[in-house]
Amino acid sequence: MNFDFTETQTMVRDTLQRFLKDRYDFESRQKISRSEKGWSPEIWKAFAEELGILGASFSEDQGGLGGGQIENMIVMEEVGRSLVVEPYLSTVVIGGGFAREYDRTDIVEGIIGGEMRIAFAWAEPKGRFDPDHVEVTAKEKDGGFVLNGHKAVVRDAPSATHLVVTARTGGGTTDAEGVSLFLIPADSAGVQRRDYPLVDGGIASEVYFENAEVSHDALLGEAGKASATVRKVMDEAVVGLCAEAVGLMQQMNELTQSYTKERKQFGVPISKFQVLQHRMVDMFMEAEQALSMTYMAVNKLPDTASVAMAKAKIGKGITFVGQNAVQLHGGNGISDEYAIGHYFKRGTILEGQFGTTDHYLRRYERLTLG
Amino acid sequence: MNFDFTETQTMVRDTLQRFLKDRYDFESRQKISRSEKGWSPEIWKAFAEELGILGASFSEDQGGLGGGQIENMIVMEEVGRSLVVEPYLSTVVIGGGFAREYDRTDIVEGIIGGEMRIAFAWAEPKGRFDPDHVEVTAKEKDGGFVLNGHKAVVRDAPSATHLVVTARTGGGTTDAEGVSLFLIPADSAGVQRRDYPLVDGGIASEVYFENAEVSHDALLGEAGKASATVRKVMDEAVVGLCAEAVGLMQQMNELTQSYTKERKQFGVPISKFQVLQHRMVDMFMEAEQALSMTYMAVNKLPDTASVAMAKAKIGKGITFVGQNAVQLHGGNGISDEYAIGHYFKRGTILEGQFGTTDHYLRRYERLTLG
Amino acid sequence: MKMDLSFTPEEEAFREEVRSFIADNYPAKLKEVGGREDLGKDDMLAWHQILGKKGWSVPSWPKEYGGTGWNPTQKYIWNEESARAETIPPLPFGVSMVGPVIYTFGTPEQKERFLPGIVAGTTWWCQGYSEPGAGSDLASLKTKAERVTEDGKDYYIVNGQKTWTTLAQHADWGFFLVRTDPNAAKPQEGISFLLIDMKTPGITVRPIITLGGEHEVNEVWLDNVKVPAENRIYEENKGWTCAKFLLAHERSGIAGVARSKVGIDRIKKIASTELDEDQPLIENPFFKRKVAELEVDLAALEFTELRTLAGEAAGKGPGPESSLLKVKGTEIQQRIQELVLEAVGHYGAPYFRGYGEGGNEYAIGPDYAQRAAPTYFNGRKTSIYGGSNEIQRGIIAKMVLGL
Amino acid sequence: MKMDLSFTPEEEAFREEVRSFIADNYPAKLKEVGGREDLGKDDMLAWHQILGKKGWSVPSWPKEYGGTGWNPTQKYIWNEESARAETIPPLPFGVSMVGPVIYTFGTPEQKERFLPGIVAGTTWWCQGYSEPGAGSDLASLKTKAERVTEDGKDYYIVNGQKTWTTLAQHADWGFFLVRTDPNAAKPQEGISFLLIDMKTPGITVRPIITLGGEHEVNEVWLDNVKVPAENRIYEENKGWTCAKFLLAHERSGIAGVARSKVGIDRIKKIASTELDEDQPLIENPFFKRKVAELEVDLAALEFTELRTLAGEAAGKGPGPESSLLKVKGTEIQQRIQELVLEAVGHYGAPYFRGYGEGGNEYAIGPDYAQRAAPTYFNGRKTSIYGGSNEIQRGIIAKMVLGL
Repeated sequence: MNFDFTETQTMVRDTLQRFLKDRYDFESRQKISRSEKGWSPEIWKAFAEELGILGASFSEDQGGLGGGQIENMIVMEEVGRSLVVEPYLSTVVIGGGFAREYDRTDIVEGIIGGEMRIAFAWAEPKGRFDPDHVEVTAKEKDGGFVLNGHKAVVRDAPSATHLVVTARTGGGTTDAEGVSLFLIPADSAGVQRRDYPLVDGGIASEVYFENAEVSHDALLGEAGKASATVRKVMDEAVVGLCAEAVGLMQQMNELTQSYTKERKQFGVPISKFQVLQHRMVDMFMEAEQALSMTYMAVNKLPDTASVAMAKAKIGKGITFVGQNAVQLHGGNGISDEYAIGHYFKRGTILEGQFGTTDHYLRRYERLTLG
Repeated sequence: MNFDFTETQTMVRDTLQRFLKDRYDFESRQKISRSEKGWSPEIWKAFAEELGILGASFSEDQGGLGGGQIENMIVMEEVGRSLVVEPYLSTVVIGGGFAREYDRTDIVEGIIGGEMRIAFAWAEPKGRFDPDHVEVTAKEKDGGFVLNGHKAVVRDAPSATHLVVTARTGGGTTDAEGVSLFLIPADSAGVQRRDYPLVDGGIASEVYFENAEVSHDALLGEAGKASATVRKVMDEAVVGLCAEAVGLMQQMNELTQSYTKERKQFGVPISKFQVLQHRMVDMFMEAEQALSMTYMAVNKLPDTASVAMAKAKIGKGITFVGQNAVQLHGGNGISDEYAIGHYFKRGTILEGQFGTTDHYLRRYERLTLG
Repeated sequence: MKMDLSFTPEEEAFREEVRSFIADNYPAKLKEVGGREDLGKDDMLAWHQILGKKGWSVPSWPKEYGGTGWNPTQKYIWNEESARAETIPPLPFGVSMVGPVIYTFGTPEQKERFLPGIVAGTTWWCQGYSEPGAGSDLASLKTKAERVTEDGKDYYIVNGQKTWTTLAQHADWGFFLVRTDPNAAKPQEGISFLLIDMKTPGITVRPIITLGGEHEVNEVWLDNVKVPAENRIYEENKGWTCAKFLLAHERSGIAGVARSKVGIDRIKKIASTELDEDQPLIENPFFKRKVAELEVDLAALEFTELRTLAGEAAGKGPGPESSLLKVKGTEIQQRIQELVLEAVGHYGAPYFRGYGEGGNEYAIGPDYAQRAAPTYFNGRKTSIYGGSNEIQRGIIAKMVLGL
Repeated sequence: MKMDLSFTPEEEAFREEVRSFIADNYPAKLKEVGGREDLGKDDMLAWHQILGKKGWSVPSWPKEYGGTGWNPTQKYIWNEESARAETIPPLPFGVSMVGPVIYTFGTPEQKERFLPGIVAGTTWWCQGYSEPGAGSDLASLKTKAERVTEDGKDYYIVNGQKTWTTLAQHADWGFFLVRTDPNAAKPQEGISFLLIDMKTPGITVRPIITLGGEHEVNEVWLDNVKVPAENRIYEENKGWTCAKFLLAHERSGIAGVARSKVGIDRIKKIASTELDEDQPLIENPFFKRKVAELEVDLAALEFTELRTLAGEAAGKGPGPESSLLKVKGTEIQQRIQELVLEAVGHYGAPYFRGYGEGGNEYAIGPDYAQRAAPTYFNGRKTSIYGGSNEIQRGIIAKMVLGL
């Protein structure tokens, strides 16, 4: 049993931390997030070229640095710590995950080079957190497929060059059987996007398919058989979110500890008030446990019960940490000027991404308690 | 809308408080609870004769003082505050409740006089909190009934002169239809008791019916139709428990506040530590809300949803108050010598009496949220 | 009189009267907008002005100043019906804050000058209490007021900065705590309570944008602001008396019970529409449990408030017990906001900028989802403002439990 | 080396070895009793003595004093297998408390004299720390030891009272914190760490009965107890160094993860037997949810402990971070006890006095219900003893967060 990082892993982390410290402080992040695009092509280019981190999680066979999910975890923790809005999760963890599953070196190359950015269109207005709830249809036509339907809140779609889309080629609305997966250029004919910002600083789109004709090559894997792979890659994405949450929680704790040491009321720093001290201890303990759960989940992949446990624990923890970080910042906690509120907002949305705490507890229960 | 007590009600409370202060301090209570009987006939006699409180909740028609459930609430709050082990709930609230429902002035008279003490045998080993789960059978024979079966943890049975027993005269194990109610002398032939003390200082019995023959007069109301009445009287009992919980919580809070003001650590009374202060504030708020819920429930009787709400809120509250009262007493909190632990134990058992917090929340949900 | 928590026929009739009045008179325009954010100043005052004409704008005030003379039950019914109709309540800064200070501590001239505008809803007030360095520790405030005499008239020259000043961007007048004696023995001494015309030169109001994206609060800078001494309420250097009075006053409705009831009903409606595993979300036992627990806790709060009101009616002034109402009330409001956000699922994430200028063209997802996240974010303020919940617990510890 | 939280084949083989050893050697008699309460002194030492012979009684000690030299993973496996088999663990007072103090601070003579009895499980130790006035504030202890010389030999004459002394009724020896310099500048200075033979005249042990009805803790009165000065560990007046070391030491297993896993399994078994609305209780979604939440929280604790152990193996000493393990570990244990009590329903209430003398003739209700309430009651101690959870949070606040 071993918790250590390899030298390469440590290097990835250190390099990325240094980079983000220099080029992605809170002000810069706000500027990027509030820019018209809502993300920074320069930063993404730097990820690809200066840092080379986009390849950290791919095998050497596929042109990567020989890493895997631990590398994704390391990057995602920094994504959280610096509130990075660029689409690492969507492109590398999820897009790259599908590329790995379907052994598509061409996609991996595109990702590593930075020229391919992917958004994962799975959720639907009535499906909530069930990836098998797929009403978007893909009908075979002339050797290709025609897609119709509506995908909800597709994170990072506005910056994506390609979409990975779940669509139904058979079966009933919520059947696992019949779910197919397509990789299509974001600008394909018949694909309409409505882009918008998210409350957590990210960007997303509603994506509408209106007789969107795609070639047979767009199909990933076998038609109708994508459900298990989708769940597997989603689990990897959830571990990425857990790591992001760790970064968020640690940073919220640091910000809160510094703030309370500075802020004086009644003649003393408010960090001297025992009630606030114990609150910060509870926040610290949540962050520690979140880190432990992330280590557990990443190591036990593809064990889906461990992922469910981790997401449930971390979802609860980040809500606690976020709410109390804001509370301890007083009025400044709800001011748009202070970083803390933006961490809180990202943490809030993260808690519900791919499924709420309740959703993952139920999932865990079904998997292990019958 | 009016929260005031009548003069008579205030008198009942004041008299009882004075009496318990004089004759039922913690030492005396422990002596009584640990005596061979486990209760005090002298105290019961004083309740009946000196204080006359056993009649406070009965109408004047039935020989009482003209009161009702508010009087029961007032008495039960003092029962809680002084950890009274005598069977007011079993005899007056429950036994008296059935007497009221079935208009049995003879029972009321027996209760008021102090010579009749009643235990309510409803629970069964496999029935948990469902009063309609009745496996004890009552078969008609020679114009009377023959009872067979086993009732679990019948509180106050060792001190009872009579038992009120649910038994099935028809229907399946958990049907409401077919539940009948009998009032029988505790020493009836064929009724075996195994008496034992309870962890909260009370007493109870396992009651076994082995071809216990009872006369037709023993039947309360109509055969097979008792379910609704049982639930109604149980709700009244639950309100009584809520009031008892209020007394327990208020007393635990007082004991804890005094203790922390006296107890010094690090050179100051521990009541000066902010974390403990806020804990005691939360305990105080639970007690206040418990009182409010008890007022609500008693006033809205027979509204069973209100009773369920009250029991749920109070069950959670008393657990919080009890656990923290012990915690703040430190080692002394778990010492048998200190009163606080005995309040905690009574509160713990009370939380599960007639149904846990979870049970009553589910009940509330079914009644109001479908 | 016997304990009886039901309503009398007279009280039920009163409820009918209130309900009809609201139904008949609440401005149609206000019904159509979702949040206060989309309203202009006139819109926000419209209902207050209607109530002013009816004589119902300041129910808790003494009758001589325009109060209704309602008993606690009537006020409770009024709150409940107002919440049920989702009316925009009159702004508290005049009605619940400075008004009672003026009629309690003001001179006859001050009462005559300021109270009618509050009753009628024609003067917009704001509160100049918090400062960047003085939040929970309000008594450490630094804004100073120096007394000068000019042409035989006394003035205060006020300099300093206030913050978290709610809706100051619309305010006609503000009530400010300022330090008039920097050498006082204790920080609470040497503070005075001033009414300041917000159009006075030297006042700058700068927006603070909050987490939900709203401009609701402001910084207020005071640069040599000249305030006639006659605008001081109560004695010089005794303003803390007014401040304490204000903090303890007007607890009726502080718990927000009636509005929280409406909030829970809203959750139930949303959760009957939203699907979870192809069932209405409300059928998810854990979601249902959260709703049930909210209802239970709200009932506990409601009857605690009713007990407090009954105590007030019986002559017990609003005491530190009311801190309980603030703490539990805000906790419940925040849980409701959190549960709405949970209910709306994915559509909680899109940032909807509102229908006004710079807003999105049209909303994303269901209507009820649009403001779920901003409301939750912004709602964190309720446990911070008005004496944080930690401060409230401190008050109970000290004033009620004597710890 | 890459992060890898799975077990190596060697580690799996070790697990097999441990499991077989326990299965083959754990005394049959001990398997049959439910709780420690029903065991005599010899019974409680039996397994310790078997482990002593095997060389496994003090896994965390340095090898030279009898330790096993196991790495953290092996210790983890050992704890897990011991818990799975529900063995009675060696008493901590010798193994985890005074032993490490002696081998760290003791003289060669002291090591030789005292360590073998701990390893072999032949000496029963107790801990004389707390006093009636010194609980969380241990440094305020008053028991005093005056140094005297008699016949050329140095002694301490000890007077005072200790309390909450666990299982002192069986103890051969005790380790005591006593005040040797009443005039020291700080309360922590002037304290010495003494080993005292519990048969010395002047020692009186009086039972304290706890909420579950158990006699587990005691008051220990010391009346002119004469202790040879050679029984003092480390320097005079420097006993606080030993006390601090002891508090921070031996965190392996403090979280109680392995035993809590067994506890949760027990809950599942009980809840599969108990009926609720004619279904197994475990089918009640809310009960199931509580079990799931316990499992989630326990996993978080387990991997936090493993991280801590890995840090220790990498040379980081057991630090204040381990306060987290104590806090979360005890919270989980208490929740398990609470959930068992909830599960057993009505049969949690009967007071079962045990099978021994004065016990009931036979048990009431199912076997698993008998000790549910006493265990829960008694379990409240875990968040109080050994530095209350409030004290632990204070340690983290100060030592880890630097607040």
